[in-house]
Amino acid sequence: MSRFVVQVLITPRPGLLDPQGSAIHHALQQLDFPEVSTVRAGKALYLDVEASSPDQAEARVREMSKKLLANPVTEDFQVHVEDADVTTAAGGGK
Amino acid sequence: MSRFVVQVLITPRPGLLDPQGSAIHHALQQLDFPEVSTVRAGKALYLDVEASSPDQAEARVREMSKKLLANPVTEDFQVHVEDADVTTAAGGGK
Amino acid sequence: MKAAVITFPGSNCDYDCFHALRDQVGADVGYVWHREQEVGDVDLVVLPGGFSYGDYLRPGAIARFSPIMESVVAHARRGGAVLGICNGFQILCEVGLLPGALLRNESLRFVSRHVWLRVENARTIYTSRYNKADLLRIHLAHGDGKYHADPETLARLEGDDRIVFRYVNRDGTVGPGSNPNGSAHNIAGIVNEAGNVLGMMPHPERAVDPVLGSEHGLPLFLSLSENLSTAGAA
Amino acid sequence: MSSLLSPVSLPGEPAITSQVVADHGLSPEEYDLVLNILGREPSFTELGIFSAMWSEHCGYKNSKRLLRLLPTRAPWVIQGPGENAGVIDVGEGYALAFKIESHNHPSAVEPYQGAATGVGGILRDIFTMGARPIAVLNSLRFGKLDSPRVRYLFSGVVRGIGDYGNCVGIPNIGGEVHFDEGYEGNPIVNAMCLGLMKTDELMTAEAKGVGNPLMTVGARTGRDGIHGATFASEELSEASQDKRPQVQVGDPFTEKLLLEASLELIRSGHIVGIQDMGAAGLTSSASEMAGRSGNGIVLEADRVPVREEGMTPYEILLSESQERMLVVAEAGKEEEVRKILARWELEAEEVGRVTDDGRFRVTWHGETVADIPATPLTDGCPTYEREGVESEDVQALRATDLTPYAQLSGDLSKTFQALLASPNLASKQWIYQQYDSTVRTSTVVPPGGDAGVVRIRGTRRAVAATTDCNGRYCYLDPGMGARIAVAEAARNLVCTGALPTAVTNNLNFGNPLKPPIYFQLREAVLGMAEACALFETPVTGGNVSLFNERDGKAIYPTPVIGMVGVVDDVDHITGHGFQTPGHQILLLGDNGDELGGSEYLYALHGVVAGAPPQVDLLAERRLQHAVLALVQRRLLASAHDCSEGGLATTLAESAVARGAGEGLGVEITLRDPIPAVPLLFGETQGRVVVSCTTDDLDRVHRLARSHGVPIQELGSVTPRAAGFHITTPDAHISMSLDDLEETHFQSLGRIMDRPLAVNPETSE
Ligand SMILES: Nc1ncnc2c1ncn2[C@@H]1O[C@H](COP(=O)(O)OP(=O)(O)O)[C@@H](O)[C@H]1O
Ligand SMILES: [Mg+2]
Repeated sequence: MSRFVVQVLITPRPGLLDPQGSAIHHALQQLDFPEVSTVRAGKALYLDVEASSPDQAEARVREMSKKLLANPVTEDFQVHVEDADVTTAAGGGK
Repeated sequence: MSRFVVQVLITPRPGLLDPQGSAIHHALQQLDFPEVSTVRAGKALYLDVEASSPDQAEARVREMSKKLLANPVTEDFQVHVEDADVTTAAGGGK
Repeated sequence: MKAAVITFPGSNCDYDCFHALRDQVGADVGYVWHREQEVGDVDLVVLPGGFSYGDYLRPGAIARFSPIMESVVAHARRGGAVLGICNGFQILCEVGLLPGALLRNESLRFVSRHVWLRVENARTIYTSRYNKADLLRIHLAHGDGKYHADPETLARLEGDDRIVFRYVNRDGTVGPGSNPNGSAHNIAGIVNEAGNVLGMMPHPERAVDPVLGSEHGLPLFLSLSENLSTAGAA
Repeated sequence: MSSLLSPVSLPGEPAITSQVVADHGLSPEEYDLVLNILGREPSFTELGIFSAMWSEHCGYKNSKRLLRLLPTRAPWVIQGPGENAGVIDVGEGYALAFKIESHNHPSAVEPYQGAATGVGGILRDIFTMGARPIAVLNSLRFGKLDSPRVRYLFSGVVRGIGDYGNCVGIPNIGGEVHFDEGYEGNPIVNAMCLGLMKTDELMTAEAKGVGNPLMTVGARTGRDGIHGATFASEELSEASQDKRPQVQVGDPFTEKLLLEASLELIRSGHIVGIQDMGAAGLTSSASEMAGRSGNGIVLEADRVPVREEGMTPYEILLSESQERMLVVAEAGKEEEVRKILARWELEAEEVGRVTDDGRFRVTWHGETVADIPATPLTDGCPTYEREGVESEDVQALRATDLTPYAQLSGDLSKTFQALLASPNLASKQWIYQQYDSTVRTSTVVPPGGDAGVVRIRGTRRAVAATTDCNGRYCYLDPGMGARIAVAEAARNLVCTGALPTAVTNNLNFGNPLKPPIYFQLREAVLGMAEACALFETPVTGGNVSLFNERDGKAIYPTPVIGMVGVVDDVDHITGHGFQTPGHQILLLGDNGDELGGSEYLYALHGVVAGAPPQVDLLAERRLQHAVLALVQRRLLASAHDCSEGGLATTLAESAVARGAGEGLGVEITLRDPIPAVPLLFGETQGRVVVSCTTDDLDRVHRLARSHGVPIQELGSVTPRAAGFHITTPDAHISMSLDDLEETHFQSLGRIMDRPLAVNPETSE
């Protein structure tokens, strides 16, 4: 068994209203960042997972995402197995 | 000028308590995913940006992040320039 | 006392602050829309509670860039009084007039109930009508009220007596059950170094009339009116 | 010119087959009616329009005939049923708009967004009348909380209601919630809103003034909730999952801007009509505005601002995207209207105009895609009187012999504590502490009392509101259950010092095509009509939510009563909690030997059986007058109506009302020759527990008797340390205040703080 850091990216389903994204977009316009045409706001989760292989880690986290992490009615999710160091940088650890 | 999709990952500063992450972790334990040892919860933003080059896109979005998107007191951020198709999958669009 | 209540899109306690100031302490008060450039010649600027820009991204993060904020910051730097309540407190931290940040409540739930506050510093322009250690029963209502700052900042706040209100139990003690949102050091309200900018999460404007169940917030507005009217204007 | 040609389906739109008609929820007979009205085959867009307007949700097919039986008139009624909300005169130049609305189906699919958008919709119904929302309430039903799925639904709904109302800044002043298998899989989410205006500020939703422009205001139109109205009129089943419309996402921030902008528009005099785009979106708002005025409307669907590419007129007309309004402006004032909206950072687009031909016409890039006579569309929906027969199982349940359950067994104090811990009786503070209840600084009685009370700033007056319904009573006897719901609501109001004034209601039922369900619907409406007439509380509006079934199992019949009342003087407002040791505790009304349908039977024996308590409406009326007279003479320290959980529970609620750590003791002796269990826990109606000083005792007795209301002394309020004691001829209950408070205040939270709440879509 070894330890993996798995990233789950959760985004509102395409077509669903994303008020948060629109508000951020609006604010960026006000702040003179006219080059931004759309903003979508989602969640990023980082899980430290024990697994026998990257594939197993990914499979398990997909299960978790289906069951709990993402709301199938309103959200899509993507799972990426990263190597530990990367995400510690991104804020892993207690 | 061409169009880039830029991903901004915002995570709570290491050392900062992350009640949301702990709550998710706790729930995963209950659902029998004992292999998870930590969960960190952050935000993922996707920006459609006009820029002359990937580097320029990244530089501008870093500026936006410093100024607005992340709170320096409590959050770290990472900026990745992605290629359009990837993120449309991740929920790009109006 | 002349006062300006700033209305951001999504503010919803502007009306309450207006009435507390006008009806309870007879202040000469007006609303100022966030798009305006000037707070004008006033003694007090109030950043009211609510959900400016829906609290999207982070509470106060977007409002802090509203056109009016430059003038609010200038007013503060001139030593003018700025009172930020709830969302107003969050905006003050985002704009850097107060240190630290307000994070999601520890419970991860919105909390709306009466809490007990202990007056820690009765020597500010906001609290001169109170006595140190007075206990106040005041309503709070927020989802992001957990005060956070780095250890150095917290030490400075403690050392310089800048923690004005602390959450306590009914008996005035800090202890289990006294902290409604997980705030560091049970902090409910702080002032800046100069003491002219106060940020607090609970709502004193909701405790100014017996019919509302508490008058414990009234002295805060009376203190201001007393201390600021003498300061010239109106 | 092109509009003279008869409407066409667009390339890519399906041909109208009997299957397509059926998918649109229209019966063959109804479709024939459509053919008659049009004198030709409908275009695809027209079919969508009829399907939405003639759905149960918009057309009230199965309920209209019954609703006509409700009393709707009184001198103080300014606006009865038919508008976005009812309006009554509350004195001193003020009018109160109020209405209740259901969002059951959306909440079953996505609890957070479903409940949130439910609040958004009811707020818009109120402020489009010209009234500023001053309070919200909510009436909720869920299955048992043992199930993680139910906890997921419940916590999501509460968060959704809270986040939306808190953000817009409208205080929550009350509501109700019940947990019972009867609602497994079919949660009930009803939201009620009260709004205040000057009587002359009333606005209606009519398309007046031929030539006036129609403008859409607020959010852009997406593919959200297409066919939501039809969807809300069908049973949930695996099959309906794929037919499921895209979830509507609420944006309370935009709603707040829309609220301020709409009130400013109405005051400005630049507009003649305004309506929320609710169920069936642009279709219902436009055609109803046309229908009400007798005028016609032409819509240029291609001019409606959209959020997604490639939207068809069919989708644009049926979209239920939130935070949108349809406004009829004064011709020539378009610019002023735009200016006001721009200040609130909102979009407005001119999308059509009022015509004189009485037709509802829709064009798409110049081509006519719909051309329908407005009145037949809005009022021509066929209405049905179905066959109603009571189910024999229910008759049997009602006849159940309850004597075995009435026997005393074990330590009665423990039994009582277990009863108090039931989530149906325990404090609901876990819920309402997630709702801002004091914003707008006018809340006098927040959630937790018998009814919520909000003052009218600048006057001595206040308005009170409550929602009530016991679905278990209604299941066992719909007529009696509905009468009790009205009686309890009125009792809750008078206890706070308000005169019951008017009613809005939400009829939540199963599939009315089934005779036992139609029986429930009919009996409930008849019962409500009788009680409302007798109490002089006319019904000024409401909402009907049918087909609340999952895989053939219907919810308990749940006719939720939302009642409002007027307080003449804020000084009269009385709480439900005991105030001071030494005060006397009295009972107005008589105890009874009725255990049927009680929480005691359900919580401790898992039984829903027997006849519900029998309510004597005339006795209730006398009781209401007596309580109000006592309160208005300031003779009472507290008044609390006796409902679920019976007399013992009511006494406990009054004892702990001041909050954990501040409760007071009580010493009670009951002498009625009634077995302890029904005496303590039975839910006999027409009772109110009051307290007063010994000095006032005689006056209280005299006043009660002069109203012909039975009154007896139960005991007195004692110091906290003395504890909580009730003695009956054959039993005794004793508890410490600490235990009482822990049980009352913590029980619901303890269940909900179990972290695990799993997504209904993916659990098990
Ligand atoms: N869903 C809810 N939202 C807000 N307040 C609620 C809710 N459910 C119950 N309450 C409040 O809890 C108190 C007790 O509710 P209930 O037992 O129905 O009172 P009653 O039996 O007097 O009608 C009331 O003040 C009610 O307003
Ligand atoms: Mg009730």
